[in-house]
Amino acid sequence: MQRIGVFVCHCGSNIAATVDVKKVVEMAALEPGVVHAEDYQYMCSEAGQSLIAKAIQEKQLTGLVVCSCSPRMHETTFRKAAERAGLNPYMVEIANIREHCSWIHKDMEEATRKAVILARAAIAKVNLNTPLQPGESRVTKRALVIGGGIAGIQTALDIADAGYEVDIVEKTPSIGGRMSQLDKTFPTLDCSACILTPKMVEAAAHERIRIYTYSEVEKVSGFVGDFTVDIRKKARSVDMDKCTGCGVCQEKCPSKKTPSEFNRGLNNRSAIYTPFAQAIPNVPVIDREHCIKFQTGKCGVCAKVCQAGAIDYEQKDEIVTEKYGAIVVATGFDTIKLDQYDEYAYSQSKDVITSLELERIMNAAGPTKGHLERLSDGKPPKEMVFIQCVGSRCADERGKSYCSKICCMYTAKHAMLIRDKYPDVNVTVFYIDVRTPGKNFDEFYRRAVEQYGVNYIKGQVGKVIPQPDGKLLVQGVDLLDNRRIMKEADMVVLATAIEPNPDVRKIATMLTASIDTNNFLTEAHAKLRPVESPTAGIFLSGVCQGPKDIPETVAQAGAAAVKAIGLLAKEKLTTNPCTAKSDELLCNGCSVCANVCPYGAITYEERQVNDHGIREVRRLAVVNSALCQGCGACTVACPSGAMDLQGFSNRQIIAEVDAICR
Amino acid sequence: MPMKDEFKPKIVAFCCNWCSYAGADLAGSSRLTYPADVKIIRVPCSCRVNPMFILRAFEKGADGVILCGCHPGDCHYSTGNYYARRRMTLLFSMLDYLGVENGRTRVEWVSAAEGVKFSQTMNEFVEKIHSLGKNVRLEDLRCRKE
Amino acid sequence: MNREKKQAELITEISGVNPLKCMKCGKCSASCPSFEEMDIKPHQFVSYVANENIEALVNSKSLWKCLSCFACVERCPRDVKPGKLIDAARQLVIRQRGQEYLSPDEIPALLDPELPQQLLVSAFRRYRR
Amino acid sequence: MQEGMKNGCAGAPAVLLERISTLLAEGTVARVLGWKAGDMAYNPEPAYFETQEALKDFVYDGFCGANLSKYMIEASKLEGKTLVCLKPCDTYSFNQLLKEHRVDREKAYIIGVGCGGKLDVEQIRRKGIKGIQSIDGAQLVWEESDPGTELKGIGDDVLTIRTIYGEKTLPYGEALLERCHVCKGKEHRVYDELIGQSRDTKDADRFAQVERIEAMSPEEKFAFFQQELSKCIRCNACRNVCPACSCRKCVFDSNKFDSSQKANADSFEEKMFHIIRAFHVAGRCTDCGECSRVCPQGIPLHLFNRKFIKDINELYGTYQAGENAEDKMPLTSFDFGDAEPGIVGERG
Amino acid sequence: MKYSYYPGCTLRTKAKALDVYARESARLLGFELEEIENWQCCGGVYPLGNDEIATKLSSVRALNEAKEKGQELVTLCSACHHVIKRVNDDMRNVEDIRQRANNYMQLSEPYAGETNVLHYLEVLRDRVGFEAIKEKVVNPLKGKKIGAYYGCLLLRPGRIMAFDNPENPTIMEEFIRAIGAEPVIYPYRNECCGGYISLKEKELACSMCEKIMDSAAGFGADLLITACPLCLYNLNAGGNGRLPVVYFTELLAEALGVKKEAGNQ
Repeated sequence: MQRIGVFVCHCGSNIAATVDVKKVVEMAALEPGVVHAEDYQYMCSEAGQSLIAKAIQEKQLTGLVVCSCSPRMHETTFRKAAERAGLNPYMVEIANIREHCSWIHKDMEEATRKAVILARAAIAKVNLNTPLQPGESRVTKRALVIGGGIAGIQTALDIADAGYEVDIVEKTPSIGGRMSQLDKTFPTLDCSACILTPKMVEAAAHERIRIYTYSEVEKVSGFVGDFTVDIRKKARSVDMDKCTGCGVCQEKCPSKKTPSEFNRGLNNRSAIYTPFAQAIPNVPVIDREHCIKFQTGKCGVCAKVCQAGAIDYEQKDEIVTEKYGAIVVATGFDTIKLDQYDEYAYSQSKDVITSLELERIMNAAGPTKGHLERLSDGKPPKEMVFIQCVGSRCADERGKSYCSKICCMYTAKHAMLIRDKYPDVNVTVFYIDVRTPGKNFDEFYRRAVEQYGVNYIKGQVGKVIPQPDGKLLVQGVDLLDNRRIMKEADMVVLATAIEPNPDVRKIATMLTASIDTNNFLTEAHAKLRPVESPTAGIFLSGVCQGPKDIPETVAQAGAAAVKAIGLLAKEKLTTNPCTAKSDELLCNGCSVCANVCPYGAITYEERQVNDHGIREVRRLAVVNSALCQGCGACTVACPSGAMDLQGFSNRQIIAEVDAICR
Repeated sequence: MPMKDEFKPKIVAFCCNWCSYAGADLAGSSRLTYPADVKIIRVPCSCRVNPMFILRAFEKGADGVILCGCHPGDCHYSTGNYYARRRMTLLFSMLDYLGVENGRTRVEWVSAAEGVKFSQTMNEFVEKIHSLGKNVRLEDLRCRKE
Repeated sequence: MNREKKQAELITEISGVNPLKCMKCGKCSASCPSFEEMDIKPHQFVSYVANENIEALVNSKSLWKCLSCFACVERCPRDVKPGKLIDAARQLVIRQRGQEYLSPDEIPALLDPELPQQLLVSAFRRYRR
Repeated sequence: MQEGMKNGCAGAPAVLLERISTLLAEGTVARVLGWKAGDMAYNPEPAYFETQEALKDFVYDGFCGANLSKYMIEASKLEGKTLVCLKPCDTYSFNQLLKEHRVDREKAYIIGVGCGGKLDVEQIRRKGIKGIQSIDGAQLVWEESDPGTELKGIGDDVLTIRTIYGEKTLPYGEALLERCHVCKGKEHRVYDELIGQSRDTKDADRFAQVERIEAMSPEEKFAFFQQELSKCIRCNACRNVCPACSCRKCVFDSNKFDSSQKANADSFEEKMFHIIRAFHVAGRCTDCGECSRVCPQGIPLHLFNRKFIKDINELYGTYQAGENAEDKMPLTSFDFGDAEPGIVGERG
Repeated sequence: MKYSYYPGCTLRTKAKALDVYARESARLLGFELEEIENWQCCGGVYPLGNDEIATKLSSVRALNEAKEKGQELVTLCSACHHVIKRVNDDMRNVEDIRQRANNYMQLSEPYAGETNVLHYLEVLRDRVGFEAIKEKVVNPLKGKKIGAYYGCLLLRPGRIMAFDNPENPTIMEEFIRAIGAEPVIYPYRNECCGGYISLKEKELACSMCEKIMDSAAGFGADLLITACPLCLYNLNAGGNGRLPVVYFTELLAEALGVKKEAGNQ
């Protein structure tokens, strides 16, 4: 018989205001096996934990039930406390009387009744608990960073500087990401390339960083500390070792009609290309879809002009398999497609552009060499209109429900830069709300208005009406004085909502990392574990977790690196002892369990057993506890009940069911 | 005024640790209410739920049993919920075949981010059980307290 | 419960619109072709209903200026659909008071030889019970 | 055909008996698993034969419905090969056991025996024929041609039944086991050699009974099963005969679920037992119908298994357990686009 | 191929042209419009009140008749199309409306939105195909610059009408290309013509129609086409006469060379 102690937490008033904790203590004390029950203000506090330790020792407790917040919050805390007091940590169960009770029920009597039942269920379970010993698994001292934008680069640099090997896998031909497409950055107006390029170079030169560009993660298996990852290195058609990056091939390439991804399709690139001048590695790739040689078999100009003989039309995709201890996701974002927002005439006029396109136009290396001009006729604009919240903050399926967070600031930046460089251009911003939380952010926005004379009008635009003369009539309303605005503009810039990179779904599935309804990766805890995925060993860096600006991204990238370093620094990981185990006397050896095991953790062996005097050789299931992750699929597939899950055994769950239905 | 003989259904909710239990936690921290009749049992994955558990609950007097897990494709263990989906579909079909109202059992996929969905689902389910009334068909009568 | 509160509830019920979803962006007003003709502007319909200021709303000439062109319904980012609110307010007037914006006596003067049937039918639906 | 078997039993076709006898004599097999006469004409029972001498009791006639494949679990542990006679439907069970590593193919010498439909004495009794002394017409008549050829239909075959009240007759087709009316086919799925011919007995839709129940109102369904299951005495005959129910120890006999029960204490328990039993064999049950055949209370237990089979066929694609020893079983596989459990309510 | 056909009140009176050209062209293109028996007027506007049932019943009746015949239901007039498609969406998705409408109707089998509603243009695009039409054109309207006037009712609300992109539609432009002319895209093609307001507020409707005409003319159109009798009326009455306005079916018949046959009817 167990000797169980029950500890009921008030959680200040979080629990005690709706649950009569004294009553819970009183009722719990009547349950079989319970020899001690008490309540306390904050059970998770040091004082609360020492109460528990004291009771364990004084009452020789063999099991604990803590009635408190969610086990996802403090199960570990209490298990560690029990361990320090000499009790096996797996003899502790939590009754969640906060998230599942006090916070959602209003009636005290009802909530108390439920709390008592939840306590009973936990007590019934602990009565059947057995001490479990965690195993150990090794840690591969290498990290994988998926995505080579500023988030991925920063994370990789921090991990590498701490002394660990890091691989970056980047889908495009160069690292750099979205930041490399930006012209200036708010709120200090630094040149984006000036601050990013050194980091790119540093990453490329770092002795502990390997960069796989033009590559994608293909398959992930394993678990925290011991992931095995297949990386597909797409055929570049250029030998990385031979290429000198002279650029002659790009110059001579006769196929120059492919819209440049880097310049957002505003101009064209050659079929053999590097996305931009500072690309790292400075080795071009052949876009086979647009290459004349690959499409027709005739051409081969690049191979002819290449002095280094680096062009290799025969190159094939290559799969590299690597082991990693930790994986950081830094897949970033893209802007949404605007075909559902054609009231803004994006597809009808070349002079309606997205903010990211404006970045390229403003950039000296961009399609207009940094001159602000209309893409339709190359004329400089006199009137510019910015429309905010295009596709953000939407309740319908056309857009995104969230605020994209960066648009208010970059719009102020654009407005300011234009007014600064072209003082004769009038700039009008249509906004719903201006959101500028951040250091020096509101000051920045106010400067745009007060110092640079940017005209902010409150009210979302209804329609952009292209005029026969090429002007754009912006139909809006000034909500503050109920006035219709019909503004004639030369260019309209849409602050287009951002969304997670569409590939992230596929990656999340491979990593079994959860994703929210907007395709942002979910963090383990919204406040306390913001850079970790709930899946152990997976960390989140940058916009893949939620909209962020550059400083926030860099901060989070560093935080993700620290978490990954914390993992890599460990020699061994303790493994979850809640794994499946087969009862050899009941096992039929039928293989049904192995058929459903996602980890290949079940094998079979012929072994002699002694079944109540009958000695015979039987085919028996054996669980590899290092591979088993404890899902329990096998336990239900097993018809004889031989397979059971430690910590969530059949009898334990049935005891909980019985206690709840009692 | 005290309500006489007010039906207080017993409802067991099995929630997978990674998505639905976290979704229930989120419902809690967002203060999204649902009736206290629902009691949650934490399991590692929806595929841990044995039909035996569900029948046992009914045997012991439960009026409804709901199983919540990660959305298909999002299982923490990759594939657990796919097995659970087949198992529960067949089990529910069998219960229906035996004349048990099929509203008493339900499977819902609730992610860690879907606190709202969790609370909505529970509210709907409790309402459904109210409309079906006390479960007398499956119960082991000895378990009933009179 | 006072009369206006009741009417406000009736309007939300008939329209199926939840005024609380509005984020006051003004896109409805920015889209409305009749904006200049209206005394109460489309984006204000929502707050009139939310604040139970129904008397003013039902007496507004905006009720008869809305074209039911659904531009506001289509473009509303919050799925509020101000057009449905104004339609419900119009229903309230037509149904409850027996007030009609169009009387059969007026019609002969309004007709011309090309006028399609459809115009009369829809005007009748809009303006009369 | 042999004459003079005890109790008026029909014996076995000579061609089969001769071949078995030879194989035993040659030492190809160490023993024979077949049937021997019971105490009455209509209840031959499974039996081992280890000598040629013993084979005089060997029977294979219309009443040999018993599926011998399950016995091969134990036989696989014995020294030497066991010759086993399997009817076409029995081979499905054998395959399934093979898939689950419960029988050893190397230890089995399978003679696929022809089947012309097996008889059910309960059907005879149900026709009001009581006090049965002996039955004529259950013996098998195999032509001297290839085992592959199919015999003509049951046609006018008639059983002549001597009872204490005099002689009665009954068309053969009216005395068949339920499972023979919905026969899966006369093809043996696994064998070493085939002896004897089969004939087609299928004259009913396999799922008609299930469909009839599905069409009932919940109240009618409940009443139907309540009525049937209340007869259950938990004798475990169904479990013991079922080739899929071959656990070393049944969950209902172990303490793994706190579910150990011997006899029904309340109406729920037999439901729980039968639902779980059907669930445990779902996707593995070959629909051999042994459960219903042996139930002393006449409960149509196959209706549970067949419901699962029908659902599996409809939801996950047609599947026949035991058709081969390789296919993935429906409950240990899945499809990304599988129906949601809510479909149960939607189908009405 | 046979379709159930709901002409609507105006196509029997003032907009006969819209109807006859459509039928004649259909014959040539190999489909038939089978008029619904005893159809009743759709009411001209979709009743926006959630609680209105009676005003939706005439649409349900037509929809149900098409269902019983196992045909898709084709409409021509934008208003009829709008009303019937939306009522059908209600019958499909709004349980309360479905239940109450069925209670009124007492049909042998309840109607739950089974019928597919198509606009004549959708038939041309999705069933016949513009490529196939192009092949049948005998008098391509070469050199004609045509502005498509969509109005509101065909396009909005986009999610329910599912006719085309409500802010950047292409179906009429594709149609114009198919009959050999050149489409002119202008921003007012999906702005309202004033609709029924023209009965009592002529000036307001006029100012709207003028904007539409000016915009289309500004972008070089020399002709407007429409599918709606009320749009046609408003544009002609209030649109300062800058551009002629015709039904799209008239041009179709002309291009297919059956205009005369239709005219004789």
